[in-house]
Amino acid sequence: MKFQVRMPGQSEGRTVVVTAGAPAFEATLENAVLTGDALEVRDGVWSLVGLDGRQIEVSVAFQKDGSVRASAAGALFGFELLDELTARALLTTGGRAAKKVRHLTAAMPGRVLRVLVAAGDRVTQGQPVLVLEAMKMENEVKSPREGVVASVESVAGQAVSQGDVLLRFEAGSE
Amino acid sequence: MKFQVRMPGQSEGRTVVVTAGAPAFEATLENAVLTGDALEVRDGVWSLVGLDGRQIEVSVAFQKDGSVRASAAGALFGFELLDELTARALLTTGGRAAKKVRHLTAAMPGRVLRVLVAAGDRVTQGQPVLVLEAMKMENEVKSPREGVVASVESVAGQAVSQGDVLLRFEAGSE
Amino acid sequence: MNSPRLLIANRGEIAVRIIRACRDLGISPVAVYSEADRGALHVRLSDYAVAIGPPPARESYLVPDRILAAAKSTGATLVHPGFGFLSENADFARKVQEAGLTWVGPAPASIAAMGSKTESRQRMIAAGVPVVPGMTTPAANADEIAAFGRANGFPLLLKAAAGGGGKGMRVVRAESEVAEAFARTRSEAKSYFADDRIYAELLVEGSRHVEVQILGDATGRVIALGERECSLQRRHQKVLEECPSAAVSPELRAKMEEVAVAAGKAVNYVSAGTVEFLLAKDGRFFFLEMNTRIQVEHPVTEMVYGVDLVVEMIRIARGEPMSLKEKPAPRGHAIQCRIYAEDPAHGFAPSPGRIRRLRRPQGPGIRVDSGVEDGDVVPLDYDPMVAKFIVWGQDRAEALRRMRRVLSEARVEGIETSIPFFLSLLEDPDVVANRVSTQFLDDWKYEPKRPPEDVVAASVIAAALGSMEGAKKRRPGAARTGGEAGLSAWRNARMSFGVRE
Amino acid sequence: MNSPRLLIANRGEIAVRIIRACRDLGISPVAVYSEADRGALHVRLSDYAVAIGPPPARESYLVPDRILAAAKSTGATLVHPGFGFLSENADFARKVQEAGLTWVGPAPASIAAMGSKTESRQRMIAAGVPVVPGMTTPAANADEIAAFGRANGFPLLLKAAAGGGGKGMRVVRAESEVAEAFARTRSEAKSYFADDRIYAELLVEGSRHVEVQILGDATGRVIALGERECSLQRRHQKVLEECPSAAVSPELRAKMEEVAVAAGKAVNYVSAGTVEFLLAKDGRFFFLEMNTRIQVEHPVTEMVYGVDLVVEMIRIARGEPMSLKEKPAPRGHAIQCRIYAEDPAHGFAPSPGRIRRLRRPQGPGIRVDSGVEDGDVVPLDYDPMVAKFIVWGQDRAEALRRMRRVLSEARVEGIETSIPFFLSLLEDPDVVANRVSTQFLDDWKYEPKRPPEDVVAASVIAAALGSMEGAKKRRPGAARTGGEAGLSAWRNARMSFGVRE
Repeated sequence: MKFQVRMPGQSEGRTVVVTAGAPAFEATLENAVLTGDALEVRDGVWSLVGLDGRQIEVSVAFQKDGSVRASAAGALFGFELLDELTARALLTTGGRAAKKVRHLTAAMPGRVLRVLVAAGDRVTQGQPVLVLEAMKMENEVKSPREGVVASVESVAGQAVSQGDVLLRFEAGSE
Repeated sequence: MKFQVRMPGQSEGRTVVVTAGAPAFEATLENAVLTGDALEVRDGVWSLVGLDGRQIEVSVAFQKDGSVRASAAGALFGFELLDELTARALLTTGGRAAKKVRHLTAAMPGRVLRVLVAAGDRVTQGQPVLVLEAMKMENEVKSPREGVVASVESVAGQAVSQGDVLLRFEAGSE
Repeated sequence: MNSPRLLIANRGEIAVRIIRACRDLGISPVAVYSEADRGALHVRLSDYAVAIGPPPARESYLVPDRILAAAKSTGATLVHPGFGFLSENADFARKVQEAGLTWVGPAPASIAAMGSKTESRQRMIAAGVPVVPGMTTPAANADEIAAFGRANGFPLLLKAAAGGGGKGMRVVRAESEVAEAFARTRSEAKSYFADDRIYAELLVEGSRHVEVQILGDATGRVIALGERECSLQRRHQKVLEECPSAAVSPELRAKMEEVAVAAGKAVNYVSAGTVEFLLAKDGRFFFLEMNTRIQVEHPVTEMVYGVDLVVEMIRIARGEPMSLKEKPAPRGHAIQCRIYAEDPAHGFAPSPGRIRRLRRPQGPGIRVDSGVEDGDVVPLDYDPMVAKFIVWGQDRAEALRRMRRVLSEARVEGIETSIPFFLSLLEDPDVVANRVSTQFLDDWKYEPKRPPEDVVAASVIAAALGSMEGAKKRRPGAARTGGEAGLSAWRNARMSFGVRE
Repeated sequence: MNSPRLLIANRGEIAVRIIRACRDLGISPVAVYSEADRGALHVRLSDYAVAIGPPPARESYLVPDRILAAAKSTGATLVHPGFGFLSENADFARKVQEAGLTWVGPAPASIAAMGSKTESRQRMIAAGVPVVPGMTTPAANADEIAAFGRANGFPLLLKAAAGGGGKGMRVVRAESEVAEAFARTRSEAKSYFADDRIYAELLVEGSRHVEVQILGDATGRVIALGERECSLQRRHQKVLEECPSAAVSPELRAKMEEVAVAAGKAVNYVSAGTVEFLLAKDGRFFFLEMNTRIQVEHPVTEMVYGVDLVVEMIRIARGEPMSLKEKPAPRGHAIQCRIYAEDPAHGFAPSPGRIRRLRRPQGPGIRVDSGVEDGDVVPLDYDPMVAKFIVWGQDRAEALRRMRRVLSEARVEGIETSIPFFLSLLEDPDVVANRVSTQFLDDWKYEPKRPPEDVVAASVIAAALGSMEGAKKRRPGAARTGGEAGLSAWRNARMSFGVRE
């Protein structure tokens, strides 16, 4: 099976071809053929022993956004893994083109402590627009762009989850 | 919902009627009505808080044989819990009548080290018939009854699981 | 269940810590919990548990009457406040005593004397203890702070009068920042301590935070149990503590202990307490404040001095003398890292949620105090500390090596934690050499470490294998936009990870 | 990965313990594993791992050539044998050295001298150390043992000449039992130590097992680190150990330490080792044997003396002097319980299998060394020890209280363990008062404790609620046959568990 893998901060993916699955795996990463013994100890936790005896225990968790979070001794990192069909489909539809920011979402779960702007206000990039409280810290939420606030989607006291829309910008207002 | 519960070493079960489920449970145990707050923290692990504030964390695991294994602070015990239909069915078919022992099963997993009897041998109750090795200890397996060995179902060196038949007795040989 | 019952007016790690002290003493622990904590470990380990309100602390853990009602309904006769919340609230302590219960802490009068930073400063000045220049009464408005700054110079440090634990402190570098900082600090003080009084003091830059543990009992005896080095702070919150401080000589230790005992005696101190000092570069030290409660970093003292401070507090509260016949001698060196549910790679953003997998480090010289276990939820309503990793070594070097091992051995999945931050921090030569001050982390930038190439290769293979096996439920989904550089990380994989070509 | 590599010729808890020592020293650990251990924790925590054969130890962990090949293929330069398996095999130690590797243990000649119980007895007799009457050469047949018994009286103790750790020992109370005991003991000796030589000695009943930890380095220095009380044994297997022994006075300790150091020096001992004594009721003590390796119960010494014995062994093997400039002073009291995968309610039958849930105790003064974590499998092929619970207290009473707490806090589900056995054992007044001997547990009968009535009520309700919620996958199945008495356990439930009528 063929995959595309991309590390954060790298634009081009590399091809991974798995020619034999667990336990006696064989995979090609670019020019190198990696082989060894793989065991899924429990859900998502793998022990891999390479031909040279190198043992690595790694836990891989597939995230909601399709990325993979890997956790090994003293290392914690993310990457994207796509099977080839998905990767090609994305390339064709131009799924990677940057979009204009139409709304501001919560980067973390928390409680809205104060809303500092109202619909119709013009804001500059970096201007504080809300104060979010989480785990006893007040965190200023700053506007990601210049523009006019179309609507405020949160009120003081409200609990928000990560990714919730906090406010929207008017189209073309930057 | 109505259940029959029986503790080990007790012949008669008692009736448990659950009139309200989690979280605000209400259950009748004989004459007593127990109420409180129940939360399944994770699979099989419950925290119960009674009306008087008594908190008990207990883990209940349903075993293959239908019994329940309960584990709480400093307490580890088993009991049987049957819904009423099953309990009645058992009563009708006489499912509880003691059967004659027709074979000897392994009480624990292990490796057969030595077989001390052969088919046709007459054995007495308590006579060692096999030596089973598990976790580096030799364990003598004794005959549960007097009788004639019909067949030996295990050989030296063989790994056995708990419940595996080790040897059979001739019918009516006691 | 005829043993005495002790109500713990707290949650999380310190509640679990107090439960263990109760068990060691044959006392039956009683938990209180907000709606967010119904399934929390401190509830599950207790013999009794009482719901005390909605998630926000000001509607649950900070409501004295609910705590007292919980004690009454469960027949608890002792109340331990832990740290934070109501632990330094003299009114609450008084109410507990008036309800006929035993308060596990110092007398309300001692709390009141030390609890107000301004009053405690006045007391210490009267007792001849050196203090940092600061306001002697809370600031009524921003102008008073500005005036103090003009008179004493900037930078200033704004603090909650009822505060502690580094919560709600703010640096003000110029007069122009005063107005906003005043409003913000006051708001946080109110929300965390239910008391919005704040004051300012001069910030002595380049100094260390060194504190002395004291213990007093009803016989009037007060002893000091050495010092703790707590200079590594982020946003005025201690993150790593040591016992002893490598910056304190035996002579300096004796002087600091003497002053700390004098400070305790000045307020008739009975229980465990901490006298905090600012240690200047020139070796002078100033009284900062006294915390009239158990401290987050108490385990490092426990490991070095071989004493259980929470057990001692309970004994002393019941009128017994402390169990230490003579002042114990220190042995070795201990270090604590506070593990927070936060994402160091993204500005230390809070990271509450369910812990999917937790591997706690184990082995010789290791202690882990935590309020969560595998599968538990870290709520967003409270302090983000989920665990404390504490190590002991024959000397500081061994303790540092062990802490690195412990941080590498641990696994926390499902939430982000400060573990990667500590792994980087403990590689810093200044940290290793103890060349630090309370400002050290202000200038220190966390850079996520690049994972070793063979670990990356193993992870990609594991993910690919996992994706093949559980194609339906775990197949990777859509892509996000990428960056610029190539995947050079793969290049050397062939050398280190069993490769055929 | 340019740090030196140390191969651990062992598995389970001690392999994990050695991995931690390696990490603390910056050494890269190399694991070996049988087919039964591919997914074991000691493999997953290592940097390298090599398969060495099928599950039976004699085809994997006991095959010197496979271990040596694993060291060669991974570039390991040090070999630590742990305990059991090849740890006291002088030939193996010699082969390791001949392969140019560093053996983390005493010189092969020291192992050989002490490894044969008969030769070590001869050496000790020559050195003037008192020994228990026993055979000075292995028994060629059962008749020799019978003859020794006729000459010295019964009961006798049959032991493997190459043995240790209580494995393969058997009491013979009369001449009629000799033949069967000889065959059985020889068979076990062969299967566990790959050496079927056995011998007999007189069994001094009512005595204690007290042992002294020694540590020697290449400079010729040998020190003693106090004693351990190991009298609580089941089937000649230690189950609970303490440091210090409450039966040993400071004067006796000094004498035993002196003899232990002399014993070590007599064989030029370099590394950690243990001199075992039989302590008679009248205070006389006899040399039993010397174990030329790290011992299962070493953590109690580590906690009381503040030393890492495994780290010291590795340092010393590399030619460094021990890190202890002076002999450390003891502090407090430590107790260890060995947690076995066995079912105390059913004659301590082995209970291998998958651990469904594991709650490890935590907190002050607690150390847990284990070779498994949540979800791991305990294979049936090896020693059933899955964990060691070790506690420290200011005194023995505090340590006992903590151990009770630790045993109550722990949860192990999926397999049975000896935890309930220890909870009962620690309530025995003779155990609490330390009125024990090595025969104590022979006469002691474990009775499963009746669970408290409110816990029973809570469990039944939880099971009923669980069965209702997950009716399909977890509905209770068919019944088994029952017993006689009524459900009186319910009667008082109304008093203790929030009841309305």
